Amino acid sequence: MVLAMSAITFVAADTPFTDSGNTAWVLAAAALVLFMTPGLALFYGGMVRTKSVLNMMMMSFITMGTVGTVWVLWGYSETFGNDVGAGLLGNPFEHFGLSGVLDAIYGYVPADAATGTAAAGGIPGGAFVAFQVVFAIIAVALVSGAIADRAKFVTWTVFTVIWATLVYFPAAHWVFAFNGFAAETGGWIANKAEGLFLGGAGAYDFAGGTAIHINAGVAGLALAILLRKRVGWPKEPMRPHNLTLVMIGAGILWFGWFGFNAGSALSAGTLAAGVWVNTLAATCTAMLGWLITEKIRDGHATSLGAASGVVAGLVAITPACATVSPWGALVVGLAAGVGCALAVGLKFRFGFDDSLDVVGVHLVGGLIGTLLIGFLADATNSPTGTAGLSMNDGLFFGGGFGQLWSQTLGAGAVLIYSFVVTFIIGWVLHKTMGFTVPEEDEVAGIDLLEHAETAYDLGAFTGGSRHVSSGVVAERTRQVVADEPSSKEEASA
Amino acid sequence: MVLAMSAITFVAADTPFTDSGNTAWVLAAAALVLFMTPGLALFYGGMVRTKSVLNMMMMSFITMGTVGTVWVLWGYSETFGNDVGAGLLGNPFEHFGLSGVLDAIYGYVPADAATGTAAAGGIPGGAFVAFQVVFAIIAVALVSGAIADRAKFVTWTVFTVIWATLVYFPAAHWVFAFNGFAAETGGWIANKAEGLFLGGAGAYDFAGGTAIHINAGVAGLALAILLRKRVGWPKEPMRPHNLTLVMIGAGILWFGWFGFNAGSALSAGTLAAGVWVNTLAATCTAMLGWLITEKIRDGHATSLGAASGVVAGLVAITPACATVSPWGALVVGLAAGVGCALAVGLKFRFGFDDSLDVVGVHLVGGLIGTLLIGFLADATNSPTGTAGLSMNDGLFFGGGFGQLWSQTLGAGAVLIYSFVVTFIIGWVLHKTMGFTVPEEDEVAGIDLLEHAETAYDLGAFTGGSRHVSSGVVAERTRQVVADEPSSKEEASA
Amino acid sequence: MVLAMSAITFVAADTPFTDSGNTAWVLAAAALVLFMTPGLALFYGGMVRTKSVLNMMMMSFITMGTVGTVWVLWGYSETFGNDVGAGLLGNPFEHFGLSGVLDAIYGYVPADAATGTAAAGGIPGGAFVAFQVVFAIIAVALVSGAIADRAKFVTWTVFTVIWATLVYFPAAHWVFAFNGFAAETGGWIANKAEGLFLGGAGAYDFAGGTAIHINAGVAGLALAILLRKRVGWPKEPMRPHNLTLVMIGAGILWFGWFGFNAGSALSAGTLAAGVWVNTLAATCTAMLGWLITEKIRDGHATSLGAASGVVAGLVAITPACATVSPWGALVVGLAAGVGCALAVGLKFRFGFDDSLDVVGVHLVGGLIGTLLIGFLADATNSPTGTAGLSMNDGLFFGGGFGQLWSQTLGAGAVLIYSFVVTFIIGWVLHKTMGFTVPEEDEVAGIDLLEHAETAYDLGAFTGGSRHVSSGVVAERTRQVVADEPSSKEEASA
Amino acid sequence: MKLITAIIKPHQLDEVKEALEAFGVAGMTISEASGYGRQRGHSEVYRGAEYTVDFVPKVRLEVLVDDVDSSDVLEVILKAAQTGRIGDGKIWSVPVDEVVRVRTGERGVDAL
Amino acid sequence: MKLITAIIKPHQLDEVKEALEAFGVAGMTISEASGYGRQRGHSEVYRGAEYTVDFVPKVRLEVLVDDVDSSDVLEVILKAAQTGRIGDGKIWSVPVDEVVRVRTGERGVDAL
Amino acid sequence: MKLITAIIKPHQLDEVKEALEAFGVAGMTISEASGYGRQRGHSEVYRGAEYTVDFVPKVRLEVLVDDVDSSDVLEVILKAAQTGRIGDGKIWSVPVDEVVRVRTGERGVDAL
Ligand SMILES: Nc1ncnc2c1ncn2[C@@H]1O[C@H](COP(=O)(O)OP(=O)(O)O)[C@@H](O)[C@H]1O
Ligand SMILES: Nc1ncnc2c1ncn2[C@@H]1O[C@H](COP(=O)(O)OP(=O)(O)O)[C@@H](O)[C@H]1O
Ligand SMILES: Nc1ncnc2c1ncn2[C@@H]1O[C@H](COP(=O)(O)OP(=O)(O)O)[C@@H](O)[C@H]1O
Repeated sequence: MVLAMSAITFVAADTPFTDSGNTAWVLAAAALVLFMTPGLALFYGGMVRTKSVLNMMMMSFITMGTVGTVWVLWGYSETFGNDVGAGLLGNPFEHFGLSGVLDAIYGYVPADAATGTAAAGGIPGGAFVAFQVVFAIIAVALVSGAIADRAKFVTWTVFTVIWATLVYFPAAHWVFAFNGFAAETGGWIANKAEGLFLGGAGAYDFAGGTAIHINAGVAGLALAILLRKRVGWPKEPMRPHNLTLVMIGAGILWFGWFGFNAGSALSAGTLAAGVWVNTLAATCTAMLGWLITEKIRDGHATSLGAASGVVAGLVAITPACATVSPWGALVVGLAAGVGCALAVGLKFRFGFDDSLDVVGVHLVGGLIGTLLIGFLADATNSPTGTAGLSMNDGLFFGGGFGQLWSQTLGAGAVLIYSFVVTFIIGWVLHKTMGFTVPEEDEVAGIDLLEHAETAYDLGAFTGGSRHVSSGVVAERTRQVVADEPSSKEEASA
Repeated sequence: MVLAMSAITFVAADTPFTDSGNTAWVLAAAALVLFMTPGLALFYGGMVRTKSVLNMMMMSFITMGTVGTVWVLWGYSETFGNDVGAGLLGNPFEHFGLSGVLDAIYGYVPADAATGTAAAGGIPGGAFVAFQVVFAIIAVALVSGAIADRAKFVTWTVFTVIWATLVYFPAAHWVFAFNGFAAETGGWIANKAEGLFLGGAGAYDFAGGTAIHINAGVAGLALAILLRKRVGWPKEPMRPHNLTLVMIGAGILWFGWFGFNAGSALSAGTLAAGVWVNTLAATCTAMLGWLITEKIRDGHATSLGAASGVVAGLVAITPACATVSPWGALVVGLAAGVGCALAVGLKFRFGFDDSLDVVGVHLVGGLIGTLLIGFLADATNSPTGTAGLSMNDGLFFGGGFGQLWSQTLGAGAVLIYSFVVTFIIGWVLHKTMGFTVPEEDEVAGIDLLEHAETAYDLGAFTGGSRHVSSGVVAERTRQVVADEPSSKEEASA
Repeated sequence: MVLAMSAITFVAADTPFTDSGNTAWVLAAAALVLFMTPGLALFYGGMVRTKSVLNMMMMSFITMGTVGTVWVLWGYSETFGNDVGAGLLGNPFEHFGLSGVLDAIYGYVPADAATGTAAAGGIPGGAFVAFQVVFAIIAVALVSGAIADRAKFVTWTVFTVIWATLVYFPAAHWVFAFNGFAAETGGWIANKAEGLFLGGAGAYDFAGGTAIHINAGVAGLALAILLRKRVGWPKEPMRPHNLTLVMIGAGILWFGWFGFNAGSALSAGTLAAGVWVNTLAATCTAMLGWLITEKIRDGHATSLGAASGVVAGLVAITPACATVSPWGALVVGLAAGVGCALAVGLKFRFGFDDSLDVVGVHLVGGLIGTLLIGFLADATNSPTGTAGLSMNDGLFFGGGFGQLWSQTLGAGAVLIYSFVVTFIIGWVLHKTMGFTVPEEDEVAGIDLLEHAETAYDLGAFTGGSRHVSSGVVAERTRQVVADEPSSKEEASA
Repeated sequence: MKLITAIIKPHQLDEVKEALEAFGVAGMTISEASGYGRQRGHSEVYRGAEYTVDFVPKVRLEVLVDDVDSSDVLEVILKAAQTGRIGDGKIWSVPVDEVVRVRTGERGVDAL
Repeated sequence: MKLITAIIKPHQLDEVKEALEAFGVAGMTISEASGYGRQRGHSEVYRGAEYTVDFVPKVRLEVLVDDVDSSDVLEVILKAAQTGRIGDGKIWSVPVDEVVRVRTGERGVDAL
Repeated sequence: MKLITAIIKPHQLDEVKEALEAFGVAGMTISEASGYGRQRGHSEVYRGAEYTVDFVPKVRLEVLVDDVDSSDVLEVILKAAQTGRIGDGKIWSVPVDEVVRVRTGERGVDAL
């Protein structure tokens, strides 16, 4: 959010009005971010094996259904309602069902005539709700990559609701809820928190490096540790079944991420434009960094590497996009590309089956971006600076260790909170509902056993019926796969 | 359209000007809706068998070509030109070739200072043309799902032109042409039609539940009844050949639909923002509703079900998105998800081969959304209400049966008109050009016989030539497949 | 650019400010254009054989990485920095690393009260940087289609940097850098160039028909001539391996192109709206034109033809979209559809292996669009005219040969410059690094040999391990494929 | 023991399968194949360039049968697979030395 | 010379391959197949319509062996492929008249 | 009657097909296969993890021939398929008891 700049005071305008340009951009940005979750479904779906692509995509899609619903009910209110104390949680009942939100106008800030900067905000409450819900959705969906191929679908569905409620909404409140924006009092990381240990300066996290990427990354780690490994891992090779899907997914993510980052300005002006540029710059060098690392280490630059580098760069620049200069963005990207390319090997060393490298990309990338702000924050040449807003300098620009310390605390708080609570949620669900499918179901294919579908039927046979089938189209009267355990058991062979 | 609110009077501003923010949003929304038709091509294409995916996609693509061209020539004028009488049709010659449109400014409405609502409109004529043409395109393309795998391509091409001209443009005129917006007098459903049987109140159809979904859905029904069934249906199973395409398509549709619905506000303010939120809310519960229905009935929640639920929810909220509250949107979505999941079985009961469930999803979903407005219209908490515009309440909010009656009449009128005229068009084309391909062509694969292509060549053989081929790259001098009927006949075996 | 209209004088406003609506549209448009390059990757990727789809996509993706980085460093400055003399090149050091750009506001033009036209511009420097970088990226990526399946990846990577620097940035400077917009003095084609042979009138190229399509098209020709043909070409048939990818790619390109063209207005008003409409109109008739040509010549209308027609129409309308009327756009599209459909056969006649028809589509389409402006420019009914800006009429509208001559010179200058310099760059790289992979690598599959990957693993076997493999997941310690030439050689068999 | 192999049109598979089941054959193995013969292939066209496909899709069906059943089974397949049009395919039988059921190790007729 | 053909579960392929290698068999050819037998197929559901798949995926493995090795090789495959569950597959052997190595033209045992 | 089966490199298929046509063989059936032998597979790398593929793609070609033609046909395939590099494949022939053309029910040589 533009509002991540601690220096801003929100002025309640005499006659608040919506700025149609800012609103247009936020609505477009919200749609862009919404599109990222199907993009993620493809990115993840292409990386698993043929027999589990649908389940992988369904983990993203169901998250859209559950978190979207929950957001309308209590999620928005829990995140952006008035703080119930100590900056830890918004009041979940204040705007239950979005009551009193659609007719509000948020974030009115007068234009700065001196710099020609457009006013931030002046957007309807509904636009803010829209922009924030898609963040919540993708944050939760990201976690699923760590437990590919083996999670019980119904348990995952329940998990999305609980995790959003107990982990994401609080963390988003901490980081994104600025005093005086959507509510009087907001979260402790976002705001000056004199009494707390941050010592007076909020951590900078423009678009969600902590609340989203570190949060989801470490939650993925908790689940990967908790759940059994995939059958055969790490001995058996599990290659991506369709890299064209991965590339489409990466393309959509990249596209949508401009909404994610530049939309977080909640305005269409100098700030958003600078963020756009930084977002691109970091992605470019991250891709190059990942590919060069691969070329040196493995001898080849791969397409999976390019796609991964793009995502790593986007993750890392997310918190930093408003507070570093274009030069800084090039550096953040490069660091993330190289760093994450090296980090994806960690799971083999430590033996946790983080199937699609949520840890290696999102946790590590999120940490790189969040911490590098402490070094590279540039009050003069960053989008924030050029937009005429004040901010602190980082270590390399003479700002000392202050901001670095804030960044570390912010990142650490989210990291520890998320890991602990996620682990507990996962553990309880595992003990009660079970979190993994039987190994033989996984082997036979989770798509088939959990969803009664298979992704592809590309047989060249031009006949009306596929040669391996002889089915009856009829309304189902019984539950074939589930009713016949023997067939299931046999199918697994 | 924002303009669906019967209470609005359009003020011709003293000095009309374009609002760059509103225009930015409408242009972006138009691009989003344009993207929906390729999305539909994927959604539909993934659901058919390998041998007909290209034909299925081509039915959408060619519609873009024909309807786009026709729109520029006479479609816009027929829809939004001055009414030629009784609210039934715009004057197709008034703006032939878009003459006199690009330099106009439409829909100027002064800002409501009291509520801070942005002015609606203030958009150039070209933006309105752009936004409306993509509606026309997708309305026509939707129909194709009912006649998958068996329609003669050239006949479909002709059908798109005739159906747009005789069915869609009139229906869109009825529903979308508001007096005083783009022309002096508009269509009978949109406007207060004292003299007509609507009895004074227009039906609410914000973004096209009647003109688009009921219309296309019932047209699909007419064609599905008229055309022969697919060979083997319903005995032979015909499973989707590529569910990843279906999921990509659903993702694109979802993304684009925010342009469809929120863009229909023709402004970027409180109304558009509220519509955006409602559009998401309904989609989420519709997905959940469909999946729960499947889980209970069939034992599994499927990815095809999730994708279908998303589309069902989007269809149902389309007419209702501006006139129900977020709570109402959750209900509309749930009803559509459950209702459409049950409705897709009807074709087996009644024996019409609506191949991709255009009836079950678009007709039923459109009816659910259109009629539920009569119950759930909420003048206080809907986007329309929060934007400071007046509207009627529905039955559940104390508004009585008035609006429900209007909704029923509006829906019924479009339904009957479209069914009858579509049936006649289809019948004439069938008798003259023939509407279906020979059964043996369908069996051999409509892609091959109608388009001389096959979709995939994924053979693992790494040689320069595919093992099953030995071709000559040359400019074609003859028409191989068509010239050799024997080969065609044999290929069908 | 709106600024392509030579009559505009850029006024430095007393108090420049950003127009949030215009900025919103430019930021959204920049994202749309960014999305086009992954779209291109799919469009191209679907057209090659299974064994080289990843390499094809990687050529687009790496271009995003390299050109994006280079743009931030010196590309922007070389294109839009102050001209260093004779309109040939911007000063590459002026804005090195984007210094002094993010806090600028560009293109402020006061609103024309008389016509109600929105002010052009009023956009932050960063938005202009964003919009232009995505143009640079796709211009370079387009070239790759001409050398599919056989280019050494590292050489291509180097080529993208050199070609952008020596060919694209200069050409973009000529065509897009208007005096007084981003810098005092700009390029020679864009501006009135009294002293030069253009004789007083700039060529009209609204969104890059010369700088991008003619440029990339002729560069593709140079490389196709320079590099060896694909093994087996033209004797062996090389069919597209996945037409659904081609269709997705075409859909994304179409979607993104509205950002490309209408975004070039750098404002959201009458001009942008008219451009949007023209862009659609031309695409529709181009698709129809291509399909009719196919139907007559080959007997079938194909999906590849539809996708190709769409792209041909988009290419041709790119330069012309602001200066022709909707009628003119229908004509430009039709001409491009038919013309390009016929032109793709040329490579067989002349024997150059322009694998994916960069010449037939982009060079020919770019020329058609650029030259037709000379005939069809319509000062009254074009978007430029309806937006109240002055421009010349074309031959058919009484404007004489003047504009046609300017168009010819502009197109010819870019064509010759690009061909010559590209050939030299290609030749030097070929002699030094080598530009093609060994024939046996191409035969075995460039994906495997250059990237150590294969795109698909769709085997139906539901086991944990693919039947044709038995691998060890381990961090790589050696470079298997590269270290073992014998295995490479054998793999090629 | 005999191994009867049939190359048939993909379309006829269901019919053949049902006929074999009706006859009492308990198992079979099939795989995708492509055939070349009197039946013509087809042409595809990509950007005006013709692409000829000479081979047509077939199903390859293998059934192990006892010697005494072999000619009956062949007859059953023949009847079920026949459409009378070019490209109906071939059926042949070869002698088999030994058959084993993997699950149990049973040999010969018991293994079927 | 014998040709030993085995229809096995895809899962057991690695094990069989390793066992054959250990035994000293230098080469083999495999292909995808689908089997029908005692082992049941499965059902898929698309928009509430059931789609029954009768055939289950199998691997078809072919090994040419010298007459003397043939029963040993059969035994090796049998052991490696066995899981004891329905659907483990079949192995059979047929007599071969002639074998040639394409690269060298070598015949008989030398060709293996 | 003999059934000649050849495992060849996919690349050589066109050549073999043309050679067989030239020799006068009117039909054949092919299918995709994967081979294991002296020829090495390859490695792929995904996010730094190596993935070894042991089997290499091959084409499996089957031709039914009259006894008298069998050694000639074998020779024709041998010559057309040979590249001299490792992995060229194998050809073998097995005796066939009976051949039927499905369309007509013709038997023996007439069925070819
Ligand atoms: N000599 C042969 N050896 C092996 N398979 C053959 C042979 N001849 C034909 N076939 C197979 O039989 C199929 C049908 O043969 P074809 O000549 O097209 O028709 P028909 O058998 O009706 O005369 C071919 O597609 C091929 O798969
Ligand atoms: N008569 C047969 N001829 C050819 N293949 C057979 C035959 N019977 C079974 N098979 C193959 O063997 C596989 C396993 O057979 P099945 O009856 O399912 O189990 P089991 O062999 O354990 O009794 C089948 O899937 C099929 O591929
Ligand atoms: N014993 C065997 N049984 C069946 N197929 C074999 C056998 N040995 C080799 N093959 C097949 O022949 C192919 C070539 O064999 P390979 O040993 O790689 O080369 P070469 O035959 O040139 O020595 C293998 O890929 C495999 O498909």
